[in-house]
Amino acid sequence: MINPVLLIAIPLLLAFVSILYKGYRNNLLVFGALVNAGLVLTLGKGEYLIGGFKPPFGINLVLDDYAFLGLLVINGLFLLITLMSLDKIGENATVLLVALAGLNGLLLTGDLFNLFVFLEITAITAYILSASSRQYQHSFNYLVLGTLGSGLYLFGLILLYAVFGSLNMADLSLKMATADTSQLVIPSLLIFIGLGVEVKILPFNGWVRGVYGNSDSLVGPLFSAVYAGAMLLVFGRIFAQVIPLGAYLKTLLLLLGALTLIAGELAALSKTRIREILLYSSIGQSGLIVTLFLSGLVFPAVMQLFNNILSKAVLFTVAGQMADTTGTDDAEALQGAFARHKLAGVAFTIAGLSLIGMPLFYGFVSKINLLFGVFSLDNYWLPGVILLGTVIEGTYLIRLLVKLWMPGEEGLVSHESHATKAPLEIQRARVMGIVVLSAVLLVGGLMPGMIQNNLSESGRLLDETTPVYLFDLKGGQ
Amino acid sequence: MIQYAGILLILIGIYGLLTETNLIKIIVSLNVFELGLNVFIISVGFVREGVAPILTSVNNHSGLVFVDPLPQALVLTAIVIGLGTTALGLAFARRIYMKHGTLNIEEIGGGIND
Amino acid sequence: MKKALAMLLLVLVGTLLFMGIYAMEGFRPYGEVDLAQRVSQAYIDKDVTGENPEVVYGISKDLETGSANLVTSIIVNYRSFDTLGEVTVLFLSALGVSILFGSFKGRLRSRYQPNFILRTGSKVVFPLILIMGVYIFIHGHLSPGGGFPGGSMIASAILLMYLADEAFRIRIEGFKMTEGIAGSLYVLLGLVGLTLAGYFLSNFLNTGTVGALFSAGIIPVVYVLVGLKVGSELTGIITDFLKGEVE
Amino acid sequence: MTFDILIVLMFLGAVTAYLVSKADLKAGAYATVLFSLGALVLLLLGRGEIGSEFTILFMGFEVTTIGWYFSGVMVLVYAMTAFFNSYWMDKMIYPGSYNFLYLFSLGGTVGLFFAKDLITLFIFWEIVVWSSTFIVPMGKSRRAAVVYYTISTIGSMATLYGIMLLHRISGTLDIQGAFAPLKNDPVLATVIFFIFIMAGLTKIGIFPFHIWLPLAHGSAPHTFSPVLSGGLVKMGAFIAYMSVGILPAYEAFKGSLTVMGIPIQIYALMILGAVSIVLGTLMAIKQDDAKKLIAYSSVANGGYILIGILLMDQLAFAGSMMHLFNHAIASAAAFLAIAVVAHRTGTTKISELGGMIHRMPLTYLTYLIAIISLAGIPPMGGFVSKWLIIQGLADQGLMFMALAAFFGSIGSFLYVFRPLAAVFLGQLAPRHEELASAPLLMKIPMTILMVLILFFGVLPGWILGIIGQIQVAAGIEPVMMSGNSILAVNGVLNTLNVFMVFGFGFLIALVIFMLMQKSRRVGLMDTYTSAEFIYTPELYHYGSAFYAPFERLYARHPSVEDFLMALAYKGHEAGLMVNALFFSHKPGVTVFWITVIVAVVTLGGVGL
Repeated sequence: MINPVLLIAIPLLLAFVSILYKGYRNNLLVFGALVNAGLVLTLGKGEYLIGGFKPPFGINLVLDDYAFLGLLVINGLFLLITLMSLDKIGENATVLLVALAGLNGLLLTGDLFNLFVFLEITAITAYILSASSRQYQHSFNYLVLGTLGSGLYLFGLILLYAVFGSLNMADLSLKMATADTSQLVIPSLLIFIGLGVEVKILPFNGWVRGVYGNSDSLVGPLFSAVYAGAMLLVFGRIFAQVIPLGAYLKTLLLLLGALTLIAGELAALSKTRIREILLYSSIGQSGLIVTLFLSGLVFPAVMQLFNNILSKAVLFTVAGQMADTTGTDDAEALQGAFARHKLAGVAFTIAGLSLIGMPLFYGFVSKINLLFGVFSLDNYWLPGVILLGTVIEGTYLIRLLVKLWMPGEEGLVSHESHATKAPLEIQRARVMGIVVLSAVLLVGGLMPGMIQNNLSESGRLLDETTPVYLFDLKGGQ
Repeated sequence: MIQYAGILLILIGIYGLLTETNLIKIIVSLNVFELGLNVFIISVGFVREGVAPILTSVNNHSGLVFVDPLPQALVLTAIVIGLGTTALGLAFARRIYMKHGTLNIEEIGGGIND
Repeated sequence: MKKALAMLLLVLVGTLLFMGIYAMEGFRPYGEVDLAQRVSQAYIDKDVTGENPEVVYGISKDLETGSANLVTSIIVNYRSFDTLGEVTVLFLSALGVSILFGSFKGRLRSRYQPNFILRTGSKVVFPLILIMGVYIFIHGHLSPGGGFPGGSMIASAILLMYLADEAFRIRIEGFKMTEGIAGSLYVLLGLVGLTLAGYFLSNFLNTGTVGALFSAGIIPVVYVLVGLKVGSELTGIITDFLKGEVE
Repeated sequence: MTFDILIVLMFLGAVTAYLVSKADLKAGAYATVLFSLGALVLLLLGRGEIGSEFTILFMGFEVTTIGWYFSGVMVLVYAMTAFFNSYWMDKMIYPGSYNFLYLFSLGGTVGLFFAKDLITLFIFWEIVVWSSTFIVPMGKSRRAAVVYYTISTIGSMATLYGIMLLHRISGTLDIQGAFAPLKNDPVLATVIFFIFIMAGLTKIGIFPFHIWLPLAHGSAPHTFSPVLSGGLVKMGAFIAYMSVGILPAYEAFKGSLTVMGIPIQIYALMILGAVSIVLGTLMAIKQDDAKKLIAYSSVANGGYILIGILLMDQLAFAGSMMHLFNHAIASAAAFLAIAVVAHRTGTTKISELGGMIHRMPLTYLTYLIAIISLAGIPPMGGFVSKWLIIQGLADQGLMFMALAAFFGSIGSFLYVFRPLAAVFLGQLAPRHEELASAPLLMKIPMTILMVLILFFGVLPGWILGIIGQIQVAAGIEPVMMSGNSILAVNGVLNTLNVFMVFGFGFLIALVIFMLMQKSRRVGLMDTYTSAEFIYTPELYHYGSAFYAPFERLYARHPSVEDFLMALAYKGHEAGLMVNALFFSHKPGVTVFWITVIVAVVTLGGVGL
């Protein structure tokens, strides 16, 4: 039994060590990511105490199936993205190590205030990483909104503490389950906004355009896949498993999620720059996943989340690489870019099709799953909204794919001679990385049974629609 | 009453965020917001007639009425985190000033490539 | 116009928030809080299991935490993980600032020359502030204060020197070294706890008698590390901010 | 056993063809021929296994007569078109991928028709959609692919909603079982009927979803247009059949309002079908591009097929099923003939061509026969099926539908004649003097299709026999045959006699043609002028503005295309508005929205 606290402690230790040995920063980073990815596979499920004090009093780490799945994917993706874009890391190796610790902390912690601390750690690493584009006004915007958001989260948290006298998630969820939900409206709303800034819910996501839109091939996939994934998992933890929502708030927040989905997809439809298209698509997907979590459909939401972040990792890597090497990511200027980069193009296409939810790819499995879920709640407007979102998403992604594959003017047969002359380079490491990711999407789509079986243990736990997650309040010492 | 002051400070901070266009003033507004929050957090732990949560030779046993020590611990963390983000925010502001020659956010381009 | 609108909006939000918060039935009025309903009572009793008798200053021994300062016991024992995170946040922001200004050389020049009193006085006050800072973080488990205030004081001493002397420069490498080593030791301390007691950051040393200087197990150790780390990080931030604009 | 091999083989074949193409492009193209012919052989061999069930991975399949019939049509079109692939290998941007996607979409269509459960159906449906979406832009238009995809996906997402709703209601995804609870619930049945059939309507290209057909068919690679028009459109007919046949719509709508004895729900869709016939015909007449013209004729023919299927009776349904086959091979043959012209001349513009009969007589003949069949003129297959549909409509007393059907038939004379006269007949342009005839490999499929069109026009017995089985399986009275006569309520059609009469007429015409004086060939540029030099001889080409006087009658027609484009533009504007409202580099904007949300939510929350 490996204690999951090592997932936080080891990268943190390496981060502190790395400022002593500056020359070995990148090696330490790769080592840390490798060790973490390896450790995840050996973890034993259960509850782990920090300092040895039993839960409502001390801080605990909760490693249930939900956290385990999250850790597996987040650490795996982190390792892959780091290896793919080692040349882009520069001075940020230490920041990335801390980010790894923070992300794992987010997924593991069982304490609301501890979550706030990890939220801030992760957010600050994000501010620093976003500054690598040298567009400081966007990083500043992100910093102000992120800080305001976590401040509101803290406000909501302290109201919960004032009422229920505890900060522990399990303890709180037990106490809140029997409480009158009307008095939870303000704290839940504040916590929702606080997390909403990070998970990109409209209208709290004004920072996303500037930050994602300027991301390079390291920061782009890292934000859109790893950070977004972890933040959404945290959102799911809080809103599907800890805080019970009253009917009033739930309806409003569901509407906000649905609005995010449609508005994000529409905004993506109106854009021509690849990173902008993808960032609005990320917003739309966040809206979808948030909606699922709020409906209590944890397992479908997690599946869709994995589909989204795996695909986005591929898409943003390629888009970032395009912007890095050619100085533009306008689809028009890059038409036919895949004619000379076929393998990368195939990976990009698979990721795009999976994101739309086309069969043979993992996205289809998750889409079918979430539709089954939503229908099982006897909710008939939401699937309509989701499918409308799929139509819009498919339209702009297919338009993008067609543009990038088939150069040519309207009325003329597509020919390679029309392809962009931009000096696009995609390093071999990145190609290998995105091929691996798209292979995962393909295998997941062809053999959903395999994934389903592996996840079935979690499926049993997560499929229950009760919004409370329970574990024993074990004694410490 | 100090609790009301906390909420009032939070609102004043948000007002500053809404109306200010100067980067430094935005950070100051953010700090006012955080300050209000911290005051509110402390006020939540106040117990009438309570003593400071430190055992000394005078207040020498745990049976006394103490104010809630937990919010104080939380506030310490919140203050340090606020300090960290403030420092980083000021650093961004200085870089923006060096690049654009102004601290007024209206005068800084908002386009993705500028 | 914009300001008036913002004002109106905030008056609305403020009214609603006031009404909403004070309408929550579980939200007790100011000062009328019952700690027994909260987890805090256990911290005051220094006992999360609810078995031990009353704690008495200078007499009770070998409790689960030996700090006379209850807030410190929470910060470094019960919620020590938060503190590790907090230190990390500070570390990160120092790192971020140094990444942003790292390539800068030289020092910013102030428009005013430091006056005589400042120049002379600072030399006298500097060691005193340093000693005060160290005192505060060593006595963090007994009296108000701890690693963070102590560290800030050390950094303020350095800031004073910067203000007093235009030519003053510190060797940032030394501070970075302190920062890294202190941070690593903090994590290692946690890992030692994990190995010895089975829990990360557990208080594996003897907690001693409440109120004694050598008591409270790892608390003074952690606070010394935190004090050094915070001091060197804040110094680093000050130094980076004062760097000139020449790339 | 045959059918699971068939489906798996197509997907393996796709990979094989891709790999072979890497080594040698032509060989890859030949692989598509081999595999699609293999599929045809396997289908014919496996006819005895109708009724068997099998599973692949997690998907369940069941071989039904109608599935077998549909996939037969599809595979035939694919196999015939595959012969052309090798000539386009050097013109495609990604020839290997083309071969891959070609067989991949074939595998998708075959699997679709044998699906036992709704999810399998949907999986294969979407496979076909995305694989064909990537073939279309290899041709002349990128926009066409996007429009094609969008319209298809609007349909398939609606159908997916229907599938999920069915599962919610009946608790099963099995095609037979899922529809069962609808029989006694007319309201629910109405909802499902309209939602589920959407994929069918979009795929057939029924008004107002027809706009993708001319775009995609007209600009797809010449070797894929036959498949799109002849093959993939027929998938929609399958969905339409499921919505009326398996639902079963007539039983579920027993109590609802009827128009002319038809439940209003079904009648509404029939009106759309009729509109498609009229619209497709009128638009086809206007087209200057031969491919677009045939595409619009596909819209019209899709209307016939839809109306016939919706009627679910003895005659029109049989006619519709047969028309499906006739239209598939005829439109494939027509597109192939145009592909030959395009291969040799590089254009499909009617006004740039002319006199092709002198250079490629077999192609001309193929086109002639195909287009006669499309127009429903005896003695071709298209006549038999249209006759059956009109008989059925008349039998039910559906005057408006019958009127539309007649209008379509007469209008089709007009549009059929335009390319016939302007592309193949008339004067040969000087630059086309040296053209060679169609290559041998192209002649093979054209000849086969030509023979088939003629054969089933004269002896439709075999096909009507299969259709009779389909009708029995669907629980309706099968179409009756007696010798070579098809028995209908209002009359009897003896196709052999019709052929004899037409053959006799043809012979007389031939004799006259032989005996009379030969016409003198006039060069295209021998134009009379009053001693003026003509700078723009192409304007004097009689193919330009062929039907101008007639077109003027409806030149200012309202267009649903404009409406849809305006809708798309509104979506674009909404996206820009989202961008402007919420996304800024100024934190104040987002802070404002946060404050507003807090105000709005607490406003309602405080009182509660």
